[in-house]
Amino acid sequence: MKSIEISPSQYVMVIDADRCTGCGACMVACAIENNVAPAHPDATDRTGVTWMKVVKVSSGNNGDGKPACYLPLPCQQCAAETPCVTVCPQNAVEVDQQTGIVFQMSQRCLGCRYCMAACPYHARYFNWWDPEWPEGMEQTLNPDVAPRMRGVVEKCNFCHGRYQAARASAAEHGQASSDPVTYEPACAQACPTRAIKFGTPANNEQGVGDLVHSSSAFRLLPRLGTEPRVYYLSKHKWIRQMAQMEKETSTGEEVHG
Amino acid sequence: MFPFVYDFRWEATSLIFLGVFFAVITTLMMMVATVTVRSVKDLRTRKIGTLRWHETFEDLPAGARSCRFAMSGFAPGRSCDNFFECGTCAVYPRFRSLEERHRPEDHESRSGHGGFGIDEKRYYHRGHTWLQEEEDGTCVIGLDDFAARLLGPNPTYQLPPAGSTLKQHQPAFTIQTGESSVRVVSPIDGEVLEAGDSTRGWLLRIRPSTQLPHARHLFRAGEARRWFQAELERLNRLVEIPGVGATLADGGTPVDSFRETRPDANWDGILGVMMLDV
Amino acid sequence: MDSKFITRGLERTSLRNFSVWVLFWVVVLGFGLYGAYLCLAEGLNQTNMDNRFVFGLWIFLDLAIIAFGAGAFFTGLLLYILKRSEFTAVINSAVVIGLICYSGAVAVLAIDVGQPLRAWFTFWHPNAHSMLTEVTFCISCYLVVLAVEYMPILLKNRKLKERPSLLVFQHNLHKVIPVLAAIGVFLSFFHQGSLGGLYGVLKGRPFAFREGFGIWPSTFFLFVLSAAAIGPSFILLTTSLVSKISRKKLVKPEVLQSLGRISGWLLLAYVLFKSVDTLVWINRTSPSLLFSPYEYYNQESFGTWILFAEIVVFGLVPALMLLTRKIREHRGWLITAGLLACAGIAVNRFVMTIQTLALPTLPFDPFLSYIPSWQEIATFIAVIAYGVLLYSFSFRYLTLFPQERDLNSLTR
Amino acid sequence: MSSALSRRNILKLAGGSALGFLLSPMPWKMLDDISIWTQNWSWIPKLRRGPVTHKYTSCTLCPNACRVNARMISETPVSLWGAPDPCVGHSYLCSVGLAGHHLAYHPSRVRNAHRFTATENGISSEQLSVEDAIAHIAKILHNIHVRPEEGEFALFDCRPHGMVSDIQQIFLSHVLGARYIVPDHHEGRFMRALMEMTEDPGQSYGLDFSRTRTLLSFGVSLFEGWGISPLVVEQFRSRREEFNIIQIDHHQSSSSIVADTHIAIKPGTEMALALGLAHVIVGERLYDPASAARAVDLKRNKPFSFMDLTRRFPPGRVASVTGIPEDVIVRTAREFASNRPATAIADDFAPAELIHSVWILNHLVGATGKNGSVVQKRPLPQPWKGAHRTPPTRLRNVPDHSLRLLMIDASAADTTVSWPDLRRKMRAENATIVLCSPYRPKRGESVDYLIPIHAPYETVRANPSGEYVATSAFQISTPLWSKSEEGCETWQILQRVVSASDAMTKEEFAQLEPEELLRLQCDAIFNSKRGTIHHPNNDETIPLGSVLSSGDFYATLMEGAAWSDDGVATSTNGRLFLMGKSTSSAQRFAESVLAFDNAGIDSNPSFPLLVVPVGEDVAARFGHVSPILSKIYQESDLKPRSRFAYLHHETARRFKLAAEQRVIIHSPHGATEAIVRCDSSVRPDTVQLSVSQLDAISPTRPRIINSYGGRVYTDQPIFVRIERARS
Repeated sequence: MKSIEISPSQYVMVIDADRCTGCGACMVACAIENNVAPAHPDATDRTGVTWMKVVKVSSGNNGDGKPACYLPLPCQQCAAETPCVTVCPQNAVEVDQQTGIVFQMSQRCLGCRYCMAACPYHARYFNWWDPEWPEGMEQTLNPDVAPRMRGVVEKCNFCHGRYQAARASAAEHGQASSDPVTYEPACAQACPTRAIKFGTPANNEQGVGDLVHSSSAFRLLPRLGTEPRVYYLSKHKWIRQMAQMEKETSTGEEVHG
Repeated sequence: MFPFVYDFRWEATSLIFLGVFFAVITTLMMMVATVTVRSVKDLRTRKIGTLRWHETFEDLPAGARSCRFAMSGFAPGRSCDNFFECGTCAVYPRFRSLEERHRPEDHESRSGHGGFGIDEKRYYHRGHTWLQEEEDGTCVIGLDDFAARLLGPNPTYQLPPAGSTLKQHQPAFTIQTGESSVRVVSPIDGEVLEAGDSTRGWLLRIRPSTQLPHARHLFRAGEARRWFQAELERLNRLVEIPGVGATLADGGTPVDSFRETRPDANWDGILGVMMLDV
Repeated sequence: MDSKFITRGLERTSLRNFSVWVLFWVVVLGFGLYGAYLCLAEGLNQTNMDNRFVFGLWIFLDLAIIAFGAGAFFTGLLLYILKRSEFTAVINSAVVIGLICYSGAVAVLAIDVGQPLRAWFTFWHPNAHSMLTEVTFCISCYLVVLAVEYMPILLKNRKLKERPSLLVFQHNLHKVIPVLAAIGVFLSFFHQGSLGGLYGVLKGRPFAFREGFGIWPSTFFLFVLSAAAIGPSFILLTTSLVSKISRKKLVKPEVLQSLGRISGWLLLAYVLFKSVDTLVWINRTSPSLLFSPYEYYNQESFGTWILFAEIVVFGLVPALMLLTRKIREHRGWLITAGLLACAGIAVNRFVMTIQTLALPTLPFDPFLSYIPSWQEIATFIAVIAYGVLLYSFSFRYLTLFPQERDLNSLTR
Repeated sequence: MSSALSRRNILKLAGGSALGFLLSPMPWKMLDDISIWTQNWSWIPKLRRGPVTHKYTSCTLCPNACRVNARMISETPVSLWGAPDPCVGHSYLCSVGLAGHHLAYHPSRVRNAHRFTATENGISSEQLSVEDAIAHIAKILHNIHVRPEEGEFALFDCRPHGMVSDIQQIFLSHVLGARYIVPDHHEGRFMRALMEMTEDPGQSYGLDFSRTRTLLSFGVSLFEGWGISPLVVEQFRSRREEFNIIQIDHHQSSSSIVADTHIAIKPGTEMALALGLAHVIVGERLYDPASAARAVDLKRNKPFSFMDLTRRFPPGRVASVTGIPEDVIVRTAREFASNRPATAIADDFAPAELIHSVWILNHLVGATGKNGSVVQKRPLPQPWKGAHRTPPTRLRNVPDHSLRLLMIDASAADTTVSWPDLRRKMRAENATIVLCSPYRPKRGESVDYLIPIHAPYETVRANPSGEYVATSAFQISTPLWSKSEEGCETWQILQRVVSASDAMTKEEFAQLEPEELLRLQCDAIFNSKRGTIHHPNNDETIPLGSVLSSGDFYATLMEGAAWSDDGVATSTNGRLFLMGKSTSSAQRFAESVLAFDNAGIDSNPSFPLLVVPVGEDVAARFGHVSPILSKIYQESDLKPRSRFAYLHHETARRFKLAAEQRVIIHSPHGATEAIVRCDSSVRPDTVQLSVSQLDAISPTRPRIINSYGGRVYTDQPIFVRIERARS
């Protein structure tokens, strides 16, 4: 059921579930990089904004020596029939054909949240509150990413700000705008155990080109045909089966995340 | 949305979709436009009177619109769809000839019926007015007994001045009684010569623009009787009048004023519905 | 007092009673509007929706009342295009109800989106592939159509028609109503369908996803059919309710019965198609996505009973009731059947919206629950109050039921 | 005027104007403006522009002193990242460190001195200048000086570490009767325990995992918090395959999830397991002969002989005590002893006997004194070598109600002080507590004066590396903002207070500036002529000898370079004392083991469940961290939450409880409320509770190993029963 239909010049992310310690550094780095505001006092795990969200999945049984694991869940950047693109009533979601990044134009979003209903990975987040930073902290915002306002949807875009910075400097070095540039999203940079790899299979940065073909590689809900650009690695059978909805072993899981 | 708007998608789906949308919008706008234009034209061409009569006719309850031949039993349950213009009615001649063949007695005079004086010299109109031809060729218009009983004692009349023209089925004058006022439609086209009052037995003297015998939409004699009967039944459906049941049965004298008998009824409504002013 | 405004020959309750009634509903409306205001001013954090339960009470409300409002287009279809003249008796009421339902739905949608001021972006940058775009366009167009259709009814008011200009306008407008009805049918067909498509296309929600024909999932057609089926029933219900409250005979019983009969046939057809669709979904669509349909129903809150209720209790049963002459001619049973039918569609819309969102998609997701906040409920109530008020005024000062004058005496 | 103002005309006018309006450009302009307006709300912060620069410094939030690469936009940090750092040996930041630059803007940050006075309706605070505050405090100190019977003056150092603590001790030694108080528990206890078991007392030790093949962790949080974890993570990241982690843990912590093997153990029986493993190793002669030879008391029979003790813990018995299958115990022992270099570790706050037993294991497999395991190191060269210092007093050893004036140095962002304990030490009436902190006191912290000090990265700070690193290292945490005037360092406030009151017996470095202090430290290192300097800019390492002057050295450090000591050849012939060097310590150990042996851990039938304490969102609740950590602690369920009680499904079924149900948890000491969460990773005979719930049900205050690690220890096991709360 594994079909790699992703153009090798587009970016993929490979997350090693066996290396994730659930420390949450990626979540914090992501929020800082992309100017996501700290939570409103009333926000919960269901109303917060976490482009990158790490969840703890436990197998319920003693899944071959690994009873539980952590799964970091960024936007899966679906390559085929991207669910959020077709449903948006006003073309506020676009797929960059060159990079394959699914980009949310929050400035055009009217907040109907249809895309969130459409997303099988629940990787999209709605701004239930106005973004607010403590007095003075707004000075430390990242100048490369525009903050969003209340009432719009936002999500991970593989640190598009960083991509554009990389693209700009590449142009300065006379690189053609067609060939992919090398950069690393904040979560990958922050991960203490290097569980997150990022790059294009063509250039095989951080070995992603080989990893996506490795026997322990899998993707979430492959049967939906969305061809996610985020791959996961695990040596543990139950994790792979659970993620791909091959039910037999993955009974009675529960999650905190 | 428009080709020149940023990020317009030149793809079939988009074009079809927007095409349909704009088609709908244009149709809607064109319709509203035509309606407005027509209305302005109508207002200009002063057809407003006829138009109002047509609207009124449409608004009449079904019971008020039954065909005269329905009453005579030749076209049971038939209701008029020609605004009471029997003169131009397609079915009129056929039923008329039938009637004359089978009901000759309809056309001989009778003293009256059910206490309603029916004068065979008079022509009766569905608005509860009568017309009577004088020797000098002019006509006088009055209210029939039924109307009198509906209106009750001493109503006040606002009659048009001499010289004003009357149009058939269009308001001729207004009667005020109690808190309610009702417009009485003219039975025929013509010109007002003189305004009378209740004491002289008639309300308007007019010069009709057609001879009465040719005014087919008016009732005479037996037909009028049947009509009165129908009207009584209709009134009775609106409000139960004690004694009227008997009247219908044996032709005894009904009460002088319906109002007194049933003060609890909505007489304004009844007046409007009975006298074609809704 | 205001009798000069009431159509002659109609008997209405005293102004005092009416004012009391109106006052009550105005107070309710005020409360509701306050809740709605909070959602607009403070933002949607006032609701109990969240990133996983992105839609709630409001979307359910929209889908339901738009289905109920379908009576307007369907009666129009019967009367003006299929020339079933007996339905003149209810067309006016149907139009008013349609207007209420659609304007209410649009109002709620405007509160439901996070950035109402950008609502027009949908028109500016439309995405023709999105069902929601279709819905937005069609509903807003149809709302205009309904407003125009409401015009002649309004202008027939006793005082208004005194003005010659309004009279002729109304007169000419009345002539083109059939065209409007045709447009209405066209638009309704599409947006009722698209409302179904809204969830049917969501491959990411295997519980709602359906295969279909061309770009339209089967729910598209099911929604059209169910809406058409439910429209007459809802008119039947409202008419009976109004005549109960106003203690008047409004239409001849035959009219209601033939409404019921039509509703019955369509409902039967709907139930058949729905069953087929469900079977296909259970045996092919869902398994092909590796989602076992039986797991949808092993949640404590939503068992298979809901499926049974939707298709049999609130579907097949009322359909058969409405198709049995004996039951139809008994007023009480007729209304019961109508109620069941409406409930059935409500359940269907509930399942499509709320249950779909409650069910997990990712294998490690929990089953979610959601209880609307008081602000959401208030907004819901505001729509109802608004509807009651608009209908009350229309009923008092306009002629919604032409047959009423022939069926009632004019005694107080 | 012929045309009267009729309604018709008005209508005409209205209609006309409406039409005209539509045809005018106005409505379209309005649409445009609205769209623009809705796209930049006025209250959405504007982004600052400016040149991007990078600045190297080091993180002072915990003793690990991680190297930091700060991304600066026009002299303001916008993000912090880990930088390669051979001294500490890793190059990443934890979630808290990543947001360190937010701390200057923490919501509870204060910029002025405050005086708090208790009134009938709560506590009222009044602002005053730092000078006035110091004057007030000086007066009190003066009174103490004149009338000692009034009570004592003391400084409470929340994190005794490095040079600043050192100078504070020296300084206090010149203030008559002044105490220097340190917390009951802090880092390094595990390493210091080694002193009791090795020969040469002068040496201190560090951990070097660079070659370790097997790591046997007795419930240490390997991937979070400080202490050992950065060293572990570095190996995990660079050579994960040959780095075999065995985690012994009573619940499925993040460490046990990621470890190669997770051995689920009954809480409180870790020592039995350690001795059980020793039993197997000795019994099967798996120990390293060299170190066996060094271990003086391995065989020889003495009072409380080692053999006697281990003989009491055969695998079978240990299995029944710990709830671990016998074969697992044996297999683990063999793996640990054979797959070497191997190291066993325990937490600083683990029971003393457990730490001791763990060291025994290390001795047996020859970890001690072996490169790639437990290595010797030299301490950081210190200025003022011979200077007289006030000896530190642990908080629990301070006599109750003895303190008249207490100054608290809360410059470490993570400090978790037991406020009730502090209060108990203060005199009943007119006692004064002075809090030196960048932040407003939290609820329940009743202080009299608050004097603002610098937040992290606001001033230059000495930043020696932690206890565990293999070789001593030193960095300077250089400020990220151009020096802000208000606020200074605790020891400076101390100086000003003391010199303002004439309590000082000896005028010495009275008015030192932080820079001068650092220069002194740099001189000390420079004069030692040892070690190397690593510079992040060009990522190259040069010997200290090649630096010309102490000034240059200081300048390089200010640029973000780090100094690290040379490794020392660890002596492999020093004797080892498995039972402890002194008879007293051997006796203490033996007794505690025997005590455990006799008692075991009993469960009371009316309180059937054993509490597994976890440290949920400790950082967010007890320390000061960036509000952005809400992503972890509030906006996701990643960490255990304080309001939940985590149960295994079976346990829930056994007590007829359902998920999301409100329950009351009773212990012999009290009760607390919680919501049930089912989690198959919790042991069936335990309930997992967060530390903030423990206060109500535990007889003694639980110890938090460090805020970010989230490890919690209780002095004795807590047994509870759970009942459904009636609503």
